[in-house]
Amino acid sequence: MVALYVFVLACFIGYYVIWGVTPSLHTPLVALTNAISGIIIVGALLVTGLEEASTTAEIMGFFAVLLASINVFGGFLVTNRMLAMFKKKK
Amino acid sequence: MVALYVFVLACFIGYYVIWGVTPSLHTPLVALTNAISGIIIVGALLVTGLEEASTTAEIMGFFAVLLASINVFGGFLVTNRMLAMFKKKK
Amino acid sequence: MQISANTQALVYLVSAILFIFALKGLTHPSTARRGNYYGMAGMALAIIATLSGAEVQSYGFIIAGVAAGALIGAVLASRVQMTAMPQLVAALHSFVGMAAVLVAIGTYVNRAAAGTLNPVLMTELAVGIVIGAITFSGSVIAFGKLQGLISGKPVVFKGQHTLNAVLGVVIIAFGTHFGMTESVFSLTMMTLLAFVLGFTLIIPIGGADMPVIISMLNSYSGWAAAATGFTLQNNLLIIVGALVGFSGAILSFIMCKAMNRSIINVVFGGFGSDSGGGESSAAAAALEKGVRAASVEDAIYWMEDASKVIIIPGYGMAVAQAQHALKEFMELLIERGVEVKFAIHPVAGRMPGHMNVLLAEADIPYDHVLEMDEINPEFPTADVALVVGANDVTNPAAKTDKSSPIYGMPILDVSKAKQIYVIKRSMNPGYAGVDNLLYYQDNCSLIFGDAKAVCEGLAGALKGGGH
Amino acid sequence: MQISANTQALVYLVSAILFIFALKGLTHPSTARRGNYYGMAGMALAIIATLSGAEVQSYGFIIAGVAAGALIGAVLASRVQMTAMPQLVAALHSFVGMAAVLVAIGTYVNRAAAGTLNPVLMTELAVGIVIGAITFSGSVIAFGKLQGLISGKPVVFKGQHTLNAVLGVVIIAFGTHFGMTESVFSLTMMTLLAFVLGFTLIIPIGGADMPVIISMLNSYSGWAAAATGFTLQNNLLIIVGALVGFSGAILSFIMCKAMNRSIINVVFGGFGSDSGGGESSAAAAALEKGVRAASVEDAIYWMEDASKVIIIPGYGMAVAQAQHALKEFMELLIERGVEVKFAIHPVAGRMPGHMNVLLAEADIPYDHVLEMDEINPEFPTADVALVVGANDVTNPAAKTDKSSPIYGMPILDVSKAKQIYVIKRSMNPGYAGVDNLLYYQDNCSLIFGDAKAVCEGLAGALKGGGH
Ligand SMILES: NC(=O)c1ccc[n+]([C@@H]2O[C@H](COP(=O)([O-])OP(=O)(O)OC[C@H]3O[C@@H](n4cnc5c(N)ncnc54)[C@H](OP(=O)(O)O)[C@@H]3O)[C@@H](O)[C@H]2O)c1
Ligand SMILES: NC(=O)c1ccc[n+]([C@@H]2O[C@H](COP(=O)([O-])OP(=O)(O)OC[C@H]3O[C@@H](n4cnc5c(N)ncnc54)[C@H](OP(=O)(O)O)[C@@H]3O)[C@@H](O)[C@H]2O)c1
Repeated sequence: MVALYVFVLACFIGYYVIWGVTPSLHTPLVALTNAISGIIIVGALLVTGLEEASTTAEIMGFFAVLLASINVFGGFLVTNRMLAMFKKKK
Repeated sequence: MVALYVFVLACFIGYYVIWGVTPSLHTPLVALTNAISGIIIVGALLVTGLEEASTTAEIMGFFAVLLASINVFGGFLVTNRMLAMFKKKK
Repeated sequence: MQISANTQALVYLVSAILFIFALKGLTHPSTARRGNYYGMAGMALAIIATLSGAEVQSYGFIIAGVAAGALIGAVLASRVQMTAMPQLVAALHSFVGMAAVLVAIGTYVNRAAAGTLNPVLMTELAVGIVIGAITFSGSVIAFGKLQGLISGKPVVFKGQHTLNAVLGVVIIAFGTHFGMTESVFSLTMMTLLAFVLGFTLIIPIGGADMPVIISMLNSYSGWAAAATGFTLQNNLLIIVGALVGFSGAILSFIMCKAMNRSIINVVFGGFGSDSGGGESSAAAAALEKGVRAASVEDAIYWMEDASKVIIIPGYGMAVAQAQHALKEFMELLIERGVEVKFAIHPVAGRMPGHMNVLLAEADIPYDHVLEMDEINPEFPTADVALVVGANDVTNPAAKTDKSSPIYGMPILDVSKAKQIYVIKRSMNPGYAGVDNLLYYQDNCSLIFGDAKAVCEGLAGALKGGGH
Repeated sequence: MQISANTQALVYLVSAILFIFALKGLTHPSTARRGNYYGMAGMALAIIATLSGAEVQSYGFIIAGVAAGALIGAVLASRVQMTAMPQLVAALHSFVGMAAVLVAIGTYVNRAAAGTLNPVLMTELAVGIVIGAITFSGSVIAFGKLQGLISGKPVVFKGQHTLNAVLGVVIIAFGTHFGMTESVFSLTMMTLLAFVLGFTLIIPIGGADMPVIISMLNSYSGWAAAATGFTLQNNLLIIVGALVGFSGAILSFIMCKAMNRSIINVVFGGFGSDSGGGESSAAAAALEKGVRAASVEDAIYWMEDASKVIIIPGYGMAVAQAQHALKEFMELLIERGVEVKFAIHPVAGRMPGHMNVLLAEADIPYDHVLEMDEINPEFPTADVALVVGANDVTNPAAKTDKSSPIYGMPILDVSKAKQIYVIKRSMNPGYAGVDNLLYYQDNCSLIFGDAKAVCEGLAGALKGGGH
């Protein structure tokens, strides 16, 4: 039930925060959401790091960690690269 | 801890939703927030309605219910009265 | 019918969503009424869900309380004059504050009887009581000042900040003691002193600064509700509390920004007072100062054949209740083919959105009424700007005079209109107490008189005259 | 160092707040980089808090996974061409989808071993797996189409909607069976079929519609993360999932609105394909149609002494990589005292914000670059509008021709400029496949050629010529 509260409230925030993004940054927005959706790594760590995890689970977890890390690192770095290009008139 | 999550998320929503209110409706906004802050009535009902409540608690609860109800009814009705005045060109 | 705790939580969530949509409705006048209905629905759901829960078992006092409250609320809401809104709002805030105090103490009494107190709970209770009590007594003072029951003058006395600081420390000490020992004496002292603190905090503040204070108290009442939510572990109260808390905080911020003052300055400043009262010989004083006075006829001469007139209402229009006369005048101008627009400064009047409500009350369609940013580019194309009881919000000193107390405050670009007429009763300054440079411009003339009388005169001249 | 569950939840909350601020940073280019750093900080905190929690005890696979992922991610991010962003994004989406599937199945395996499965958990797992699997295979197809590995043509076959519906029903059936019986067979079938469904859903959609699809998949990947959050009772995942979910949904909505199409139409439409390729004799075809062709010199003649030039970049600029040449040309014009602005339509190019990134890449300051609503009122005052590889977004048919497929789509008011030059290679239509009425206006001329070559020509003429 509490999870539902958090979810609903987060949906409202998502609505407002995304509509607030300026259209000229929509491409960086896509890249940034890509990066932060790498938060699935938290789940991956929990699966992999469990002491009693079977080898199957560990291998699945390993690949999940790998894929999520690509997202995290790739996403933030490419966003940074893009944003660095946006400059004001000197 | 969960209450804290709800609180923090609600603060973000408050921030966005209030900044979104058009300045011409700032007076109705004050009246409406007055009305909805009457939500304290929920607490008042819980105090008053407790089966084992002592008479002291019941009397306190009664006044709390009374005051909160004034807010609720007064607030919504006066907001409605104000908003009814805002008309578009016919 | 009794519902489970889970169902109740679900209904509370729906109710919270409805409240959010209620506030979201105020994004535009066309959706605002629907928003208000969402709010009512949310409240109804919350009350029903609470009554249907397992905790509520006895209904006598509840029914009596709600019935009496509904009656009083309905009477207040239907009787109040639009110009008395600030007072009503202050009164309602005080009720929320008091209700929060009563709920917290009542919860303490119930929990003490049941033996389910704990330190965290008691701390939350103490916070709720203190915020609630300050909200209550502060709002009562604000009400008194606005209603004229107490002098609107800032009551400044030596050592007031020290007194408040000491009170604050003592309150915290009693609160902590209460949290550790459950001492009823400390609880009582803490509560009483919090009431006193609300009083000493607000009494030094001038009546004219009350709008900012009211918004601040609005914010407090929200935080008080949220604190109660933490105590009762009720997420709905927490959410609504945060919404209300932000509403008050943001409105205070907007007002302070539009006045170019800091909130600290408002709270500790002792600035401004309801001056009022006309000076003996307005026209003479004006002449002395090199300001030109004009008659109703002069103004009509320029306006009847104008292509665009912008009207700038201010606090004086509210005082004089001139909005209805203004509406008649507007319609007469429109009949003659003049384009008429209203320019609203964010802090014109004494309350955010004050002018909008009054103009709406007079049935002036909201698409004629423009906010500062929208209308400012239009002043250079206006033939006449008619200022009705506004002053500070038109003062070019805010842009040009670095030494002026209002320097930096955004203003309406009235000075750029071709011809300017200002309706006011005297050469007295406005709220900020500073001279208005606008009046010394070559193309500006003052029409001395009560705003309502002058507006009726303008309308009459257009009707009767038929030049 | 091991932290308590409470501390962990607190750190997760801070991390969620940082992510919200990260997205909020994108409100303006000046705060965007700081926002990105907030995002990084939030992610770092989340990872540290997770690793410090009681649940994580073995680190070998984790270190290996993160190290390999970091390396691959860094290489991808530093190597990718700005024009290949859509592909990169599609690839990254597929990773999130796959990770969600793996996490859900891994959780199932762990929980089954510990004997702590329950029906609610299994339902949540099933939802997470299905959304994740569709996201994965759909994104792989999108990647293939964008990268040119699979034909960009819409692959439409008879009965495809029936097939998808049947697949959906069967997946739900297996999922339900799994939830009730823990059958590993049903789990496997459900997962495999969800992969197939992602494939059959996306393969019929034309390459040019991929941007909308990618946003939709972005949204899915968010919901997959949120579903995982429900399974793991992790509020951080729920919050981030909702943020990402809304981001994708709102971007799809914006794109569909700017194209005046419904999302249903995009998903089921089989509309558009990457046409490309020049027609044999462009100029001849143009003449036949009554369109006038112009040379670089003609255009320079009008632009070199203009007071205001508005440049409208489109997909063709991206294809030709003409932004650097355009920047040089812009600077030469500015040196001559010409005011130059760029006009960006919300769906110019093939990705939201596509043009902005390319112009930024060429070091064109963002205060020269205006969105549609800001620039449209300025076209009547522009001496020359220079259209560089844009087409649909300038087509007046969207306003005038009710029968046009793009009727109702908001457009740039290019047709109101005094003089219009359009750079394109042929008389081929743009993405929407419709003729552009703009080209038949008296004040419009076409300069045929590759955008980059023409822009270099324009810059060269200004430099060398010195008329
Ligand atoms: N709106 C808010 O939320 C808010 C909150 C706090 C403070 N304030 C402050 O309030 C001020 C509002 O500016 P404003 O331009 O609306 O008002 P103002 O600057 O206070 O001026 C009001 C003017 O109306 C005239 N007036 C008063 N009664 C009148 C009557 N019966 N008939 C005709 N004229 C009359 C006064 O001159 P005479 O006395 O000569 O007639 C005065 O010049 C600002 O300084 C603002 O910072 C506003
Ligand atoms: N931005 C988004 O998010 C998005 C998403 C989905 C769909 N779309 C759609 O994409 C379209 C975008 O409009 P647009 O005006 O930017 O593009 P467009 O209408 O697709 O037109 C592109 C133009 O560029 C020309 N061109 C192509 N390559 C060129 C080159 N190398 N040199 C010079 N010219 C070249 C083409 O003509 P030639 O072939 O004759 O050269 C064509 O006229 C809209 O219809 C929109 O709905 C956009």
